[in-house]
Amino acid sequence: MPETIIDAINMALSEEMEQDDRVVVFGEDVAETGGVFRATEGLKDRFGSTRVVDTPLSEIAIVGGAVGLAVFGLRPVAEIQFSGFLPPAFDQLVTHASRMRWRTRGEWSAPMVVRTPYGAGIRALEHHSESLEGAYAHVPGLKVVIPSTPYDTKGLLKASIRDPDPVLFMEPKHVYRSIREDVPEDDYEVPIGDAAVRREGEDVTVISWGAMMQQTLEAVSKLHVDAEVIDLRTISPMDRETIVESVKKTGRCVVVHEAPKSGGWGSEIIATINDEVLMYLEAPIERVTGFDIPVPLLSMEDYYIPHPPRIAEAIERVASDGG
Amino acid sequence: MPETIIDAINMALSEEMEQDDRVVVFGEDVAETGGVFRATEGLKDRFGSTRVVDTPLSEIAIVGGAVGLAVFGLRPVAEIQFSGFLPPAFDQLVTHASRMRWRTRGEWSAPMVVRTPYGAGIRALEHHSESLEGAYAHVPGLKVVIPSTPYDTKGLLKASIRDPDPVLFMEPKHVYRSIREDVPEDDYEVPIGDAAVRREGEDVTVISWGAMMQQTLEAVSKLHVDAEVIDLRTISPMDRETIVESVKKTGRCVVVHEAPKSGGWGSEIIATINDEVLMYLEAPIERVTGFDIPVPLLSMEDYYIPHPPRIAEAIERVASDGG
Amino acid sequence: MTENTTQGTVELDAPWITQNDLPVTKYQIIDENGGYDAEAVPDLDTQEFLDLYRWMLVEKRYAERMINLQRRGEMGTVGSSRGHEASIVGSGYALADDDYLLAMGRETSAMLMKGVSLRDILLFWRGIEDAQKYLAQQNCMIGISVGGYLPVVTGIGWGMNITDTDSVVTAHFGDGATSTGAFHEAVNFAGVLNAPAIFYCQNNQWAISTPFEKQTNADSIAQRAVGYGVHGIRVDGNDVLAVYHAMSEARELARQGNPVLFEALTYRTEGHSTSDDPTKYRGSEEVDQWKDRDPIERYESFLESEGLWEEVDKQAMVDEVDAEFDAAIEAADDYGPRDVEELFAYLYEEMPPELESQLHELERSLRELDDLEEYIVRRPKG
Amino acid sequence: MTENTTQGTVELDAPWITQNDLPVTKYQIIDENGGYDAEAVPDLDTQEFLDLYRWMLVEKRYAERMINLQRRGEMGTVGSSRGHEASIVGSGYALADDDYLLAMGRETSAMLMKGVSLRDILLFWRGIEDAQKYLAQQNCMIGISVGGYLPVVTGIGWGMNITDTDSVVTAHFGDGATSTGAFHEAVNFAGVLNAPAIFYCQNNQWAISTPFEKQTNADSIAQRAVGYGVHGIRVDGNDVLAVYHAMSEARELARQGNPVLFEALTYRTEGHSTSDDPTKYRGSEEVDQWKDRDPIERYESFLESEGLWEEVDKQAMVDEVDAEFDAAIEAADDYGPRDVEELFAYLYEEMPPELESQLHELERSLRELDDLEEYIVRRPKG
Ligand SMILES: Cc1ncc(C[n+]2csc(CCOP(=O)(O)OP(=O)(O)O)c2C)c(N)n1
Ligand SMILES: Cc1ncc(C[n+]2csc(CCOP(=O)(O)OP(=O)(O)O)c2C)c(N)n1
Ligand SMILES: [Mg+2]
Ligand SMILES: [Mg+2]
Repeated sequence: MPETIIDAINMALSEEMEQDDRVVVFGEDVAETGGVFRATEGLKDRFGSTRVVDTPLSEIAIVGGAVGLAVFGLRPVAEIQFSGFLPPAFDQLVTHASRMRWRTRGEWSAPMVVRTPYGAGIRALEHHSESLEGAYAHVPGLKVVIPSTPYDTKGLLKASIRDPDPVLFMEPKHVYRSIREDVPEDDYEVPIGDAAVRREGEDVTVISWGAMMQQTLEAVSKLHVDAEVIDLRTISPMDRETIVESVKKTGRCVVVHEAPKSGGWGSEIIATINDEVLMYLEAPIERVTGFDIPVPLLSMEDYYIPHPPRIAEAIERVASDGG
Repeated sequence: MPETIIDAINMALSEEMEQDDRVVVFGEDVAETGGVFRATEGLKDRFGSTRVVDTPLSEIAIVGGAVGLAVFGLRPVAEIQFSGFLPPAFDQLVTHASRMRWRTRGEWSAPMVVRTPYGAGIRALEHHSESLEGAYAHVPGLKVVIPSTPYDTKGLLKASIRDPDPVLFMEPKHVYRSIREDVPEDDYEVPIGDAAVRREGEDVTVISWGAMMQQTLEAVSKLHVDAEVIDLRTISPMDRETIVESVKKTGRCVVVHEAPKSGGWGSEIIATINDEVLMYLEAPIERVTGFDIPVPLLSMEDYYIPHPPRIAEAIERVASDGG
Repeated sequence: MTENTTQGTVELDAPWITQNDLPVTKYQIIDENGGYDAEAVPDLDTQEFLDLYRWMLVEKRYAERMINLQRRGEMGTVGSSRGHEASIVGSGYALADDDYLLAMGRETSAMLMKGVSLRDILLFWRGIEDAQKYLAQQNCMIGISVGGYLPVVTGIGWGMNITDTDSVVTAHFGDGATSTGAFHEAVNFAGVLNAPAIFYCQNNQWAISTPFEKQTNADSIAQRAVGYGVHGIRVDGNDVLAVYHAMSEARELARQGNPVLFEALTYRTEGHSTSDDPTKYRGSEEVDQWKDRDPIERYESFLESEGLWEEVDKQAMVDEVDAEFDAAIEAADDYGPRDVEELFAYLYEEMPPELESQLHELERSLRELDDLEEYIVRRPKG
Repeated sequence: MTENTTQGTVELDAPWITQNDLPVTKYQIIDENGGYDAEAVPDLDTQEFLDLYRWMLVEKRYAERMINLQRRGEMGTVGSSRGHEASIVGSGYALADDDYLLAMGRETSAMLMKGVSLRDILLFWRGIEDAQKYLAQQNCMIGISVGGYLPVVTGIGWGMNITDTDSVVTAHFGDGATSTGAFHEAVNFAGVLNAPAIFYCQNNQWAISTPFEKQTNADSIAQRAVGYGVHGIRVDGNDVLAVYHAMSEARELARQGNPVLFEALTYRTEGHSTSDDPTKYRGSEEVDQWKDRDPIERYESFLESEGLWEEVDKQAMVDEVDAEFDAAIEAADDYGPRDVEELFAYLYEEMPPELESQLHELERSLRELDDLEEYIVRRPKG
């Protein structure tokens, strides 16, 4: 059976641990149980408990510990159990991970990965459903990567582990097991900073990432609009070129993300288009996003998520807007 | 002599403490010394050490403690000594302050103010110069206010203390003492959520806030462009109407802020203009901002700050852009 | 304090402090075999002794029935409190009406004692936002992010001091929470403030799959109290009388301005939640050993020795509790109707214009987009 | 452990733990009057005893001269280490070349011992980014956000364990830092990991204007060690021999996998920094008392008793140190030239396109906008 995103994470971690004994994996419940989503299953048995470590419930120490390991020459891959539990460690990202190389003029650096499942849709409790990539991507020095497919997940995670700089790797947990595709056993990377064009088209550019790609592609598949669909894959540094080239062609754009609208990364995409190709625009860009509220609890979370009908409507509106 | 922003903070705090004995002021070094910038000078002598409290060096407990006080019916005004030391408490803002009312459906709430000096230009050490308002303003439920003048500082701080919801009050420390104007002793509020038009004009809309207002006004004063200058004052919730009306008139816009460009609040302003008045735009909006790097240390921080010549150049370019 | 010691191969002259310098005993009234010193038994009347028993049955039946509901698909993921009955009930029973209780989710009966209804607990686990409104009305809150609400607890205690309110606030949390920075800042600041706060740790030996020995190298949580200059205690958390009595003292200490770090030693005999398989990380001997120390059975033997057992018609009590549970489920099933407006209405006291337009946009799309309902309403609910 | 105690008006039966249950003594070799037990003196040779003295003079002259530079406007705000000489020198002298030292800024001589040059310390305080490059080359870093770098220290120690590296890492920090959540998580995790980490707290009684009694209700920082299951000690931080000896033991303990929480009790006799006026928050008696306990004078009397003082030509030593300082200032003044590219070049190993275009935009504006220079170059530099 083809692989899931969870499988792909596991493959990437195993392969990197196999090839590079500097790679260490740790976090809450990652070793004995293989993680609450089983992404690290089997790693402890295979690589031993020096390299696969269950930590105390200490997000600050997990992220700060990763910085220290990286400074000391290791290649830490830390897991934060849900992205809603990353804010306690925000300071470690802002104050140390993102600026260790800068602070020491290249003498020390922080090649580290913080993996964390993000987003709504799994019927979990409060704080288990948020998408805060926009806030993290605003921090200079931090790379933010969000895959949407099993193939990309493996290649991007490998690239992130090998990246000389800190990467926040946000995983679309809603589609952890619902998308399957063949993930080669080969050693390949998907480069950080490159968006993918998932579908070529002439009428509208639709940009999304992570769990919303699925919804976006579903919306597009039902429309008679010839949409070009871009999967951003890396939020920061962003592949401005792919966006700009596409909008030059289509003159129209819709951005889809799960995070709250105001100050979300969608606004940076719009600003980029404004900077570079404003005069190509034939209609205002639309954002289909979460709302400026906390993600509702499990009974009503689906009202929050940008589902295909909302996306489809926006694409149609933008495609037909006379400007 | 007319008052400074520091004076205005002190006046607002004294008056509110005088009128409402639920108001308590605390933070590191605020009581005995009156704070490293002397903003709370004299308050302890006047209101006693139950209501003006020096805390341990515990940013998490300062912000979390404020939430608890607010839940219990008090009106806490916490100081974080420099905004670079707010990230350790990010979780308290995201997870508790911003959603206490939402979580309890109005039964509890968090009417609290976190005051903190932000921005570069005072020749301080690492982490003393950052502007991260964009990340905080992206958090639903948090209001973010940034005054630029003594008069507004007093009125906005009073409004923030009386506001039923949590306000992050970021103070432009670079101009703490360099701008003076008469601050009335009257009890007045400057409403949260209202931008101010500092100068009316027909050619270009220039939007800024905080310490950058000064630079912006200086730039405008030297130009022959008839610029309309908007002081945003409240970052979130943003006064979209004032922006939209102005751009409708001018068709051109420049945004000036100190924070890094990518993902900064400037992008949300551009996205708003795109949403509402794109077709009025005669030229791309320009952003004159800090760069996507940490603020340089004191010897080179001025290379980072958007100084009037950079602002002026952008305004001229936008004003004369044929589209 | 050790002098001229060796540690491994290191010879030491300096007076190193280790945790051996601070003996920590476990406070107990009823021992594992049901024996007890009559002198030590708290001064409760018959009704109160029976109350404690009934509440433990409530907690147990609640846990069993929640798991059943979850298995039938009528409930999202739920955690079980099996094993913690004495620790939850003994601590809750010592609280007064006006006290605040900020919990981590495993403290159902303690919240019920404070006036929360069972229906609202069910609403909580079904992810119905109103639940925490009703909890808050009874001075309760559940904080899902582990440890993060402890500074809020300190703040509430601080507020009680400022306003001269004669109540206490307790934070209930697990051993895992004690490794968070928030725990540290909260307890330390409470110490400085002399806040009437009780930090009540149910040390059930596990944080999901992480055993206490990997949570910290310290032998107990209670010993941390010295590091904050607060009162600390380690109590047998499976002995409801010891918990109740120590908690009553804790409450008095707190009222007098002495914050307390309370460690109740207990054990989670089932999985962390219905999505957890504990056999992955712990052996059955350990679990069986703790099942032998079942808090309810231990208390039953106490009641027998005291001649109170004959007052208990256990089956009738269980039936009564089950009937309450049935009623609560029915009430929870009937809860509603609900509206998307509530998702927006409570973020601020007054809705900002942008939020209002987002709400209208959502309402419009629900009205106008026929297939949107498919995605929202027809998806299975937790 | 107390039994049947009373606290205020509260009668207590349960075995409450308070900090009185853990006596913490202050380790000292040379007492305040210069007396000492010859047996306790560490086994150093004459040169080493003199080295300690010389380093303390370096630290003292450094502090004095920095303040002078600052007053003359040739330096930004600086902090003074006056009073901390024994604590800084004794701890630094026990470290080996490969050890890591993550400091808070008051530890100049300890960093110099690790090979950092005085020039680079001056560059640091002048806000010249390259300074931390040279520090890092000697395994040193200064972390300005208080406490936040302690988890990084734990990580470095963890890395030493994983790679079987026979070194230790120390975090130097103040009493204020011990109230941060980062401190707690770092020390606790180090305990679990058996990391070769020394958490070295210079408890100088003040965090800017906040006295130790308001920082925590605990009587010492050392007593927190029990709460983490690590080794703890409280040392007279004005006694260079006690600090050195205990730090040497700490280093051995750490190498054997026993992390250490080390509290050196000392005092900052001047302001927190050149922008601080300490008379606002503390009386002169307190300060005078501590000036009487001056670590350098105390050590001088030890050297006299040992007959080593005659080996010291103090004025020559001071002159030598001053000459070094003069040379360092000259080198710092000459440092450069610098370029805006360095502000962008070191954020990532490879500069992303957007950052590159921002750099080019800055370079262009510097070239093309005549008056920009006014705003940048001509503004007074710290
Ligand atoms: C800050 C944070 N990190 C991680 C989690 C995920 N999580 C939920 S419960 C739990 C373990 C809690 O253990 P403990 O505090 O001992 O409480 P117990 O479940 O044993 O009662 C974890 C890691 C969380 N909710 N919050
Ligand atoms: C996280 C953080 N909060 C606040 C500050 C501002 N600040 C700088 S030094 C200091 C006091 C530090 O006291 P302590 O840790 O005792 O060290 P000392 O200066 O006494 O050596 C404060 C509050 C900071 N640098 N970092
Ligand atoms: Mg537990
Ligand atoms: Mg200090």
